[in-house]
Amino acid sequence: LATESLFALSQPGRRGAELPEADVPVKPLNELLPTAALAIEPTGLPEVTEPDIIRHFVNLSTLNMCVDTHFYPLGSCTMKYNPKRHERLASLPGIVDLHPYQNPSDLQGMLALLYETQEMLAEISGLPAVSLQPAAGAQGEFTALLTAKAYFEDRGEKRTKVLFPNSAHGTNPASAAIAGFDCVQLASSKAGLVDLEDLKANLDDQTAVFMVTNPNTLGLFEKDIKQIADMVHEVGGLVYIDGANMNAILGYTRPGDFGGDMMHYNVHKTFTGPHGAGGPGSGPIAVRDFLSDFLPGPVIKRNENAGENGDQYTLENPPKSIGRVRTFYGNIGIVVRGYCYLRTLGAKGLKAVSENAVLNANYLKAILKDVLPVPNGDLCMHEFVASASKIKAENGVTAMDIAKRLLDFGFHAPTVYFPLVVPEAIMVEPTETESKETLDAFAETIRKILQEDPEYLHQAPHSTAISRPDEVVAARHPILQCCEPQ
Amino acid sequence: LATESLFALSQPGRRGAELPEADVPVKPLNELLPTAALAIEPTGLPEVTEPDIIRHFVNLSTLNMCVDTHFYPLGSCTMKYNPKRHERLASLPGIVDLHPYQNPSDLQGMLALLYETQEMLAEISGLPAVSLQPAAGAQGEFTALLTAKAYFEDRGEKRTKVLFPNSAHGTNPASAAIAGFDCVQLASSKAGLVDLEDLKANLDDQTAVFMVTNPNTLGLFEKDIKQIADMVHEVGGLVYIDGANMNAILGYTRPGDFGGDMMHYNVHKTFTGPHGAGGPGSGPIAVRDFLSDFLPGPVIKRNENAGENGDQYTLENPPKSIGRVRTFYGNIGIVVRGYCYLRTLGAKGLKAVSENAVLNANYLKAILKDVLPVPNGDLCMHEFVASASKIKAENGVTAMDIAKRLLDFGFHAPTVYFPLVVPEAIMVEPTETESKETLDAFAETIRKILQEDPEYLHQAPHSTAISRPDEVVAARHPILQCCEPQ
Amino acid sequence: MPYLFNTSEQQQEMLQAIGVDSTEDLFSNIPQELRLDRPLNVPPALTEMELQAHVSKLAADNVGPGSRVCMLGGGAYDHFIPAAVDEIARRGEFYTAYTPYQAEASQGSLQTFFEFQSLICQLTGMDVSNASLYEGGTCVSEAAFMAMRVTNRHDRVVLLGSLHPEYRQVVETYLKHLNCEVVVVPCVNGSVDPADVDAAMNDQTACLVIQHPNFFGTLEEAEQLTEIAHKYGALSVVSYDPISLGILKRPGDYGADIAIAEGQSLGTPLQFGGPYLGLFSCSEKFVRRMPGRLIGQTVDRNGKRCYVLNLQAREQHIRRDKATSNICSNQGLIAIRAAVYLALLGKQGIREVAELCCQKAHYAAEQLAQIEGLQLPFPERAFFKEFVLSCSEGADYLLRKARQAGFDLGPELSRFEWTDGSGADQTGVLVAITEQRTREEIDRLVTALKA
Amino acid sequence: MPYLFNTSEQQQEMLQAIGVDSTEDLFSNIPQELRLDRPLNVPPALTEMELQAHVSKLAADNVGPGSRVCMLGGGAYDHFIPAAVDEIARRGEFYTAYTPYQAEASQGSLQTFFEFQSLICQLTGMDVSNASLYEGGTCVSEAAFMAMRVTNRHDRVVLLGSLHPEYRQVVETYLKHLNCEVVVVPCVNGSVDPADVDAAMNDQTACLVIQHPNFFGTLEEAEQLTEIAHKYGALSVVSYDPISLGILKRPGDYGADIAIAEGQSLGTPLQFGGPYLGLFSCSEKFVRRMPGRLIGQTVDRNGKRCYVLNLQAREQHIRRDKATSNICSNQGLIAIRAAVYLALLGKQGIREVAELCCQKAHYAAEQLAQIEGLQLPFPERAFFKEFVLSCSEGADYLLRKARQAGFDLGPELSRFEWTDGSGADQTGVLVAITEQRTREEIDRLVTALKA
Repeated sequence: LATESLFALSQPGRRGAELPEADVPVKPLNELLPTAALAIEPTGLPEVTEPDIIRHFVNLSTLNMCVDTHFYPLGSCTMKYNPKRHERLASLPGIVDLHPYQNPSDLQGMLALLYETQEMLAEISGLPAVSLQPAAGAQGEFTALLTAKAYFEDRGEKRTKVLFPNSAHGTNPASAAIAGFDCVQLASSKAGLVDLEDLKANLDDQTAVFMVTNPNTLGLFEKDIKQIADMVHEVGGLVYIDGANMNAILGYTRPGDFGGDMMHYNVHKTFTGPHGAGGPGSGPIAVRDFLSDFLPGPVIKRNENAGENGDQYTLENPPKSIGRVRTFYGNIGIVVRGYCYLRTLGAKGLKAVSENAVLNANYLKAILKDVLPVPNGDLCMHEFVASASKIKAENGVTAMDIAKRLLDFGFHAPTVYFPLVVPEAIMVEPTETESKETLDAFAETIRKILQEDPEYLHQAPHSTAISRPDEVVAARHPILQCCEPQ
Repeated sequence: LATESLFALSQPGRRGAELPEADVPVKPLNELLPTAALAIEPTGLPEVTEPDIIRHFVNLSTLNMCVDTHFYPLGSCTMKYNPKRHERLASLPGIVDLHPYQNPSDLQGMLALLYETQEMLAEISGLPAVSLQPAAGAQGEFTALLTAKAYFEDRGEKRTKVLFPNSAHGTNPASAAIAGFDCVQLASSKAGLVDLEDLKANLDDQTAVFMVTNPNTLGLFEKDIKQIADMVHEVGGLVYIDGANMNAILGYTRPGDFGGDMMHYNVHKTFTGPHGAGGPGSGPIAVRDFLSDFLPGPVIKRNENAGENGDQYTLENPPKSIGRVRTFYGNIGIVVRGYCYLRTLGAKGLKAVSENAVLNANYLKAILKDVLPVPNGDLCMHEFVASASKIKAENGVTAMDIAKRLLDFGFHAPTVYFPLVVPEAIMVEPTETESKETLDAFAETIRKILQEDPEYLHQAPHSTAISRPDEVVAARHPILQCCEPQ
Repeated sequence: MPYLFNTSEQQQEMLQAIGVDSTEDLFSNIPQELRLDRPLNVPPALTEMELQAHVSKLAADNVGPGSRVCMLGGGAYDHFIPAAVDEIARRGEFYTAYTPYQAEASQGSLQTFFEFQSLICQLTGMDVSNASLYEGGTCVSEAAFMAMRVTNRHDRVVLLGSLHPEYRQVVETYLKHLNCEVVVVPCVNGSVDPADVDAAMNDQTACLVIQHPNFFGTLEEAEQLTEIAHKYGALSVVSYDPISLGILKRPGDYGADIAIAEGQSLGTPLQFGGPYLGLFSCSEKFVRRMPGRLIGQTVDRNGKRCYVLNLQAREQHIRRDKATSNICSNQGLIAIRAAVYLALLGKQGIREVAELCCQKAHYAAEQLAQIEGLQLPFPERAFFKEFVLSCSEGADYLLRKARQAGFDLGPELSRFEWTDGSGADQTGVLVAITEQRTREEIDRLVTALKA
Repeated sequence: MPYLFNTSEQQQEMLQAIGVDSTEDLFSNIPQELRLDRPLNVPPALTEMELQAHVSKLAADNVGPGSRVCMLGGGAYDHFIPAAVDEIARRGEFYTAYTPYQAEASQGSLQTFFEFQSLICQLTGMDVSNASLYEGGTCVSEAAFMAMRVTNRHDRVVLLGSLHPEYRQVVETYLKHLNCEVVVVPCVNGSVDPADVDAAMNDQTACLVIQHPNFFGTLEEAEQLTEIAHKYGALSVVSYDPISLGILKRPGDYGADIAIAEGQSLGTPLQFGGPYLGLFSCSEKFVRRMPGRLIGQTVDRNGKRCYVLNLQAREQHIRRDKATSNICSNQGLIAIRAAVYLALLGKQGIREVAELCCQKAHYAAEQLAQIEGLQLPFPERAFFKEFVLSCSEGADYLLRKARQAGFDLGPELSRFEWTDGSGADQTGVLVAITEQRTREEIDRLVTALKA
C-alpha cells in the first residue's frame, strides 16, 4: 500500500490544499497576460487529499534506514547523530524566515552567527579566510580551485595541472575538470599513502594544485603530509585538503598546520548537518591569507567601530573575487546547524569527537580484523577499509553480498567498492555517536554472516521491503517518471 | 533491537542532557534544605545518551499502527485524520507558552479564541452555555451530572437516580456512580434503540438524569428521542446526551433541538484533536441556560463595553458554580486544535463531514452486509455494529479472530465486543477522511479473511511485531515496571 | 472541503451500492421536525493560509514567556524542554494512534508507557505507577477515592491547608456530593504543624493529603506526617514536585502509600494550563484498587516479551458503575513526553536541574528580600524552587512593577479562596525560579524593583 | 560531552582490545610537530538550554516576515508553506538518511524522488527531470555545460540580459575559465527584443538562456526565442518560476530543451537564501548528458516494482574527470518538500496560487502606480507576480519609506552590477506579491507611501 504511486491516489476533483478567493478586484487572466503566454491546459499534477498525501509519504519514509533508526556505518559519509536541538533552532522565526535581500540592518543577528562560524572554521582549519558559499563539498573543491586559478593569474602564472592520488574521491578530478584544469592521477604507495616518487615525478611548474584527502580515503593519516606540501610549494603549487575526513582530527591537527593552503569542510558530515536523504549539504572553504582576496563574494565582515548608525556586520565582496558560485550566500540553513554544533561542543568537545570517532573505528577494526582483514595501515583514523577479496577467493562471497546481508540484521551497509585502490573494499565509519554495544553487535553479525551459505548471501537481502533491484534493466531502458511523456 | 528496554541502554556516566553550571553563588545543599529532607541516594533513572534515546523511541514508534499510516476504523473512537496545520498552530509562541496565571490583559488573544470556541460549541449543540474545562468525555459526563445535581439541590429537590440504556458506554454508569447517583440500566428494544416501556417503568420523581448516546453506540439515531425527552422532562428529570457520536449529525440536528439538556463533546473525536496514543482528550460540555449558573468555573465572558483599560475577555466563575473539576481552565492545547478545525470547516464543511461520515459507513455496511450481517437497523449513521455470531456458530471464527487477522493486511481492527448488547460485535467507523478505494480494499480483505482456514485465523496475527499476548498471565502476575521494586 | 475524499461521482456510486437516492436519504431516521433547517451560525471557513494568519494574530495578542521573563509558579512551571522531546512526541505514529487496544499493533505505545511507569517508579521510589491521569488536581480526588476503597472509610479525608488551593477545590467538588467530609488543616507560616494534623486525624479518616514541597514552595514534614497518617490507619497521599525529587527524599523512601503529582514540569509546555499530566503511583499491595490505565509485561504465543493493557477488569467497560474510576483515557502523548524527558535527564540530569532551581531560587529570594518593602514572610521555612514574597504596598503593586520591567511573577495569594485562612497573606505573591532563569535576569528584576 | 557514548571504563576496554595504552596512541601517525599543542580557540561550550537562549537572542536581532510584511522578490519568495510539508520533511527517516546507495534500505527516499521527478515533468511538460541540483543559479551553468556537451559547441553561450543578475554572475564564474564566451543580450524596457537575440546568436552558440518570467517579473517571448535558438542549432534553456506554470504555458509546451528553476517557492522557507532547490528537466533525448542524480524504476528479483539510482555511469565516482558534472549530491530533503508541496496543491491548487499571485500583483501595481512620484517603468510589459517600481526620489527613499511603515520591498536594481545596462534604472525596486499578501496590506502600503 505504501508503495502505491502518488499518482494512483489521484481522483478528479480531490484537493490537498484550498486557496482563498482573491480579495482584490479580479480581472480575466487574458486581460492581464497575453493569451499566447497562457497555458492551454492545466498541468498534469495529481489530485490527492491531504490525508492520503500524509499517509503515502509517512509510509514511504518507513522504508528507509536512517541514523535515527539504525547503525549506519557508511564509510566516508560520517553518518553521525543529528542533534534535535539543531532542527528546532534552525526553524526559529528570525532564522528560518529571513529573505536574502532584507536590509542588512535587519539581519545583524544572522550575520553575527555567520561571522562567528567563519571564525570558528578558520580556527579549526588553521586557515584564516573562509567562504560559507559552497553548497556542498564538490562545490567547495571547485570554488577553491577557481580561487587558486585566480591567484595564479593575478601573479601572471598560468598553471594547468591538478594532481591527486588514485584513492581520491571522484569529485576531485571532476571539479578540477570543470575548473578547466588537466587532471593527473598519482599512484598510491603500498602503505596506502601518497606515493612520493610518483608525486615528485609529476610536479613541475605547470602544477597548480595538489589535492589530497587527509586523513585519506583509506582512513590513514598522510604522515608525510608536511614533506608533500613542501614539495608542492617548492614548485610553486598549492595544496588542497579535501576535508571530508575532518571528523578524525578536530583539535588534534589542522590542515593549515600540516601544509594545506586551501580546504573544504562538509558541514553535513563533520558538523552534523543532517544528510537529508542526499542533501542539502554545505561545503565552506578555508584558505590562506594570500588567497583571501580571490574568494567568492560576499563574505561577512565585522566592523569594530561601526558607529551610531552603521551595522556591525556587513556583506562584502573580496577585491579580486572570482565572482559568484551560487545565488545568495550559501546553504545557510545547514550552516546554522553547524554553528549550533560548534557552539555545543567547544574546544574540548570537538577534540573528544575525534578521539572517540578514532577509538570506535580502531576498536571495530580490532575486533573484526581476523575475519575482515584491512590491507593498509596498522592503526586507522576514524574509519577503515577492509577487503573481502580473500573471502571472495575462498567461497565467492563479495563485499556487496556482505553489505546486502547486513541490512537483514538491521544494520545499514558500509560503503563498498570505494576507494577503488582496495579490491572488494568495505569501508566502515562508525562515528563517535555509536556505543561499544552497537559495535560489538555489528562485529558479531559480520562473523555470523561469514558463516552463512554463500548462495544465501548472493541472494541477500531477504527481509527488506524489496530484494536486489535489477539495475541493468533500469539503465538500459530508463523509466524516470511514472506518467507517459506528454 | 527496538524492543530492548530503555534501561538496558543505560551505562553509568552516560548522559542524555547537559546542564550549565550555576551562575549564582552556590551554597551546600544542606545549608539550604534540612538534611533530613534530602535524598540519600540519587534516583534510579537510567543513564542514556540522546542518540540512543531517539533511536529507541523512534524505532518503538514504528511498531504502532496509526491514522497517519493505516486505515483505523475503530468504532466509537472517530479515528479521523488529524490535520497537520493544527499541530503547527497549537505550537506557536503566544499559544504554547502561556502560563495559566498570567495577567488576563496579556491573554486577550487566547481568551478570544476560547470564547469563540464556546460560542461555536453552543451553536452546534443548540445548548447555549459551555464549559471547556473537562479533560475528557468521562469528565464531561461527571461535570454535567454534578451540574444537574446542583441544579436540583438549588430547587430543593434531591433526586437519586441516573438512567441509561444497556448499550451505553461504561463511563456513563461510572460517572454517575462517582457523582453519587444510583445507576439504573434500561433494556434496549429489538431495534437497538431505547426501550420506551422500560424507560417509562423506571421514570419517577427520583429520576435526576437520563443519559443517552445519540446516535447511539449501535450507530443508530434514536428516532423517538423527542418523545423520550418529553417523558423524562415530564417527571422533572434532565436528558444528558453523550456526544461521542456527534460526527454523524453536525449541522443536521442538534442535541438542544431534540430534547437534550446537557451534553459533552469529545474534541479528540469529532473535532480531531489527535488521540495521542490514548490521550489527552478534551470533553467540553454544553447545557441549557437554566443550568449555566452551576457550571464549573471559570468560563470565558466577553464584555461588550470593556472601556479603555478593561479587558474585553475575562475569566469568571458562574454564581452557583459546582466548583472546580480540575486545575486551571481545560485541556487548552486540544481545544486550540478543535478551534482550528471548526474555523477550517465552517457551517458547510461541518455538515459535509457528517454527510460523508454517514455515507462512508453506510457504503461499507452495504458492501459487507452479506458476509458481516448487522443485526440492528437498516441505515446506520456514522458507524455500524456487525455481528460475527453466525460465523462463529458455523466455523468457530470469532470477532477477535477477524480483528487480529485484519492487522496482517495493514488495517487496524474495528472495535470488538462493544456494545455489549450485540454478540460478537464488530463496530466499524470509517470516518469521512477515508476514500472509497480504502473502503473497497477493506471490504475485499474481510471477504478474503472469511475464506481462510479458521485455525489459521485463531492464531492471527501472523505478520505483526508480536503474536497474540498472554493477557491471563499478565493479569495474574502483573509486571508493571521493568526494575526490581526498591 | 478539506480532508474529504468522495468526489460527486463516487458519492453517486456509493449511494447506488447502498440503494438510496441521495445522502439526504441516509439521514431519514432523524425525524424531519428535529432537523436544523438552516446552516449553523458559525464563522466562515478559512483556508490554511488564512487560518494561520488568523491564529498568528491571536497569538500575537498574547504575551508569552518569549517576550517576558516568566517567574510564575503555582503548579505550572517554565522548565526547559529539550528538543528531543518534541521530536518524539510529534511523530504521527504516537500522536495519531489511539489507546493500545490491539497490542499487536501498538507495541510502540505500550512499551513506551511501560517504560514511563518504570521511570516514575524510579523517580518516586514507589512500587507501581499507572500510565497517567488527567492532571495534578484530579489526582488528589482519585487518590482520595482510592484511599476510601482501600481503607473502607468513606466519610472523611484530611488535607493540608498548604495544598494547592485549586487542588483543594477539585477534591471538594468531587467529594462533597458523596457526603465525605473534607477537613483542611490550616497552614501557619508557610507550612502545617504536625501537631495540628495529628489533632485533625481520627480512625475514620481515609487519607491524609500532603503537598511537599507545598503550594507556598516550602517543605512539609512529609515523613512525620506520613507516620501520623499511618498511626490512624489512614493512607498517606503525597503530592510532590517531580523536579524536586532530584534532591529530595522520594515518597517511597518515607513510606507514602500513594504518590501523585502534576507532571507538566517533565517536558510539557505551559500551554495555558493543559493538557498536563497526572502522575499516580502507589504501593504494590494496592495495585488492584488503583485508578487509570496500567500496562503490563507478558509474553506472546512465541514466548516473546511484550506489553499489554493490564488489569482491565478494574475499568469502566467491564465494571461499569463498580469501576475503580470513571477515567477511561490516559494522557498518552504527555506521558510519552515525560518518558523522553526523564530518559534524557537521567540520574545526573534530574539532580542537576533540581539543584539549579534550588540554588537560583535561594539567590533570588535573598536578593529580593533585601529590597525595602519586600519580605519573605516565612524566613524560617526551607523551600525548594518557589517562595512567597510579600510587599508592603500590596501584591498588585509588586506585580505591576515587575510586569512593567518585563517580569511575570505570581500567582498572588489573594487570587484564591482560602476557606481555612492558610493563604491569608493578601500581600503575598509566589515567585518560582526554574533552571532557565539566569542571574542576570534575577539581578535585573532586583534592580527594577529597587527603583 | 553530549552525543558521546564511551564511558571511561569502556574506553579502557576498547583500548585493550586494540592493544594500545591510551587514545593518544591512536593518533601516533600524526607527527608530533604537526599537532596542535593548545586547545582550539573557539567559544566555550553551551548546554542545550544556553544554546537555545543564545540563538533565540540572535534570532531576535533579526527582523523576519513575522514582524514586517514581505514584498521582497528577486528569486526568493514568501509563499505559503502548508504544515503537511514540514510534517513529512521533519521525519527522521528522511532527514537522517543519506543518498540511497542501498536501494533495499532506501525505497522511501527513492520512490519519493521518483515521484518528485514525475511531478516536475507534469509541472513543466518536460520528458525527464533529475532529482534536483543545488539551486536556481547553478542550474544555469549546469545547463550551459550540458548544452556544450550536447551540441559539441564549447565556445559560446548567449544569455538574456533579463536573467537574474546573480545567475548571470554564476555562469560567468563557471564559464570564464573554460574560455567560453558569455554573450549577454541587453534587456530594454523590461524584456529582451527577439531581434536582438537573433542578432546575437550564431552557429557556434551552444545555448540560449531565457528567464521567463524574467528577473524584472515580466514575460519574455519564450516561444519565439526558443525557435530562434533552434534556428541556430542551439539549445533553448528556460529558467521558469515554478508557481507561474499554474497559468503560463509550460517550457515543454513550446519546445524548450532544458527547463531549469529555483524551486524554493515550492514549500521551502526563505532561510536567508539557502538551502534551496535547483530544478532541472530536459528532453528525453538528452537524458544521458544530464547532470545530477536520476532515480529510475525497475524491478527486484521477485519482479516487484522498485526504484534505484539510475545511470550512475554518468557520475563522478565512475567517470571521475569525464563525469557529466562534479555534483554528487542532490538537495534531497528540499526535493521531498517540493514533492509534498506539489502533491498538496495538485492540478487545481497550483493554478489558484498562480492566479492569486497574478491578480494581487496587478492590483498592487495599479494602486502603487497611482501614487505621485512612483512609476511602473515598463507599463506595456505583461508581468506575473513581480514588477519594477521606480521612484522619482530614488530607490533608497522608497525602500526607507516602506520599511518605516512595516513593508520590505526590493531588491533595488542598483544593488547589482549590470554589465550590459539591462538594469540601468537606478531608481527601480522590485516588488513581489505572493498569494499571502492581502488587499489590506497592499492598501496599507499605498496609504503609507502616499503620506
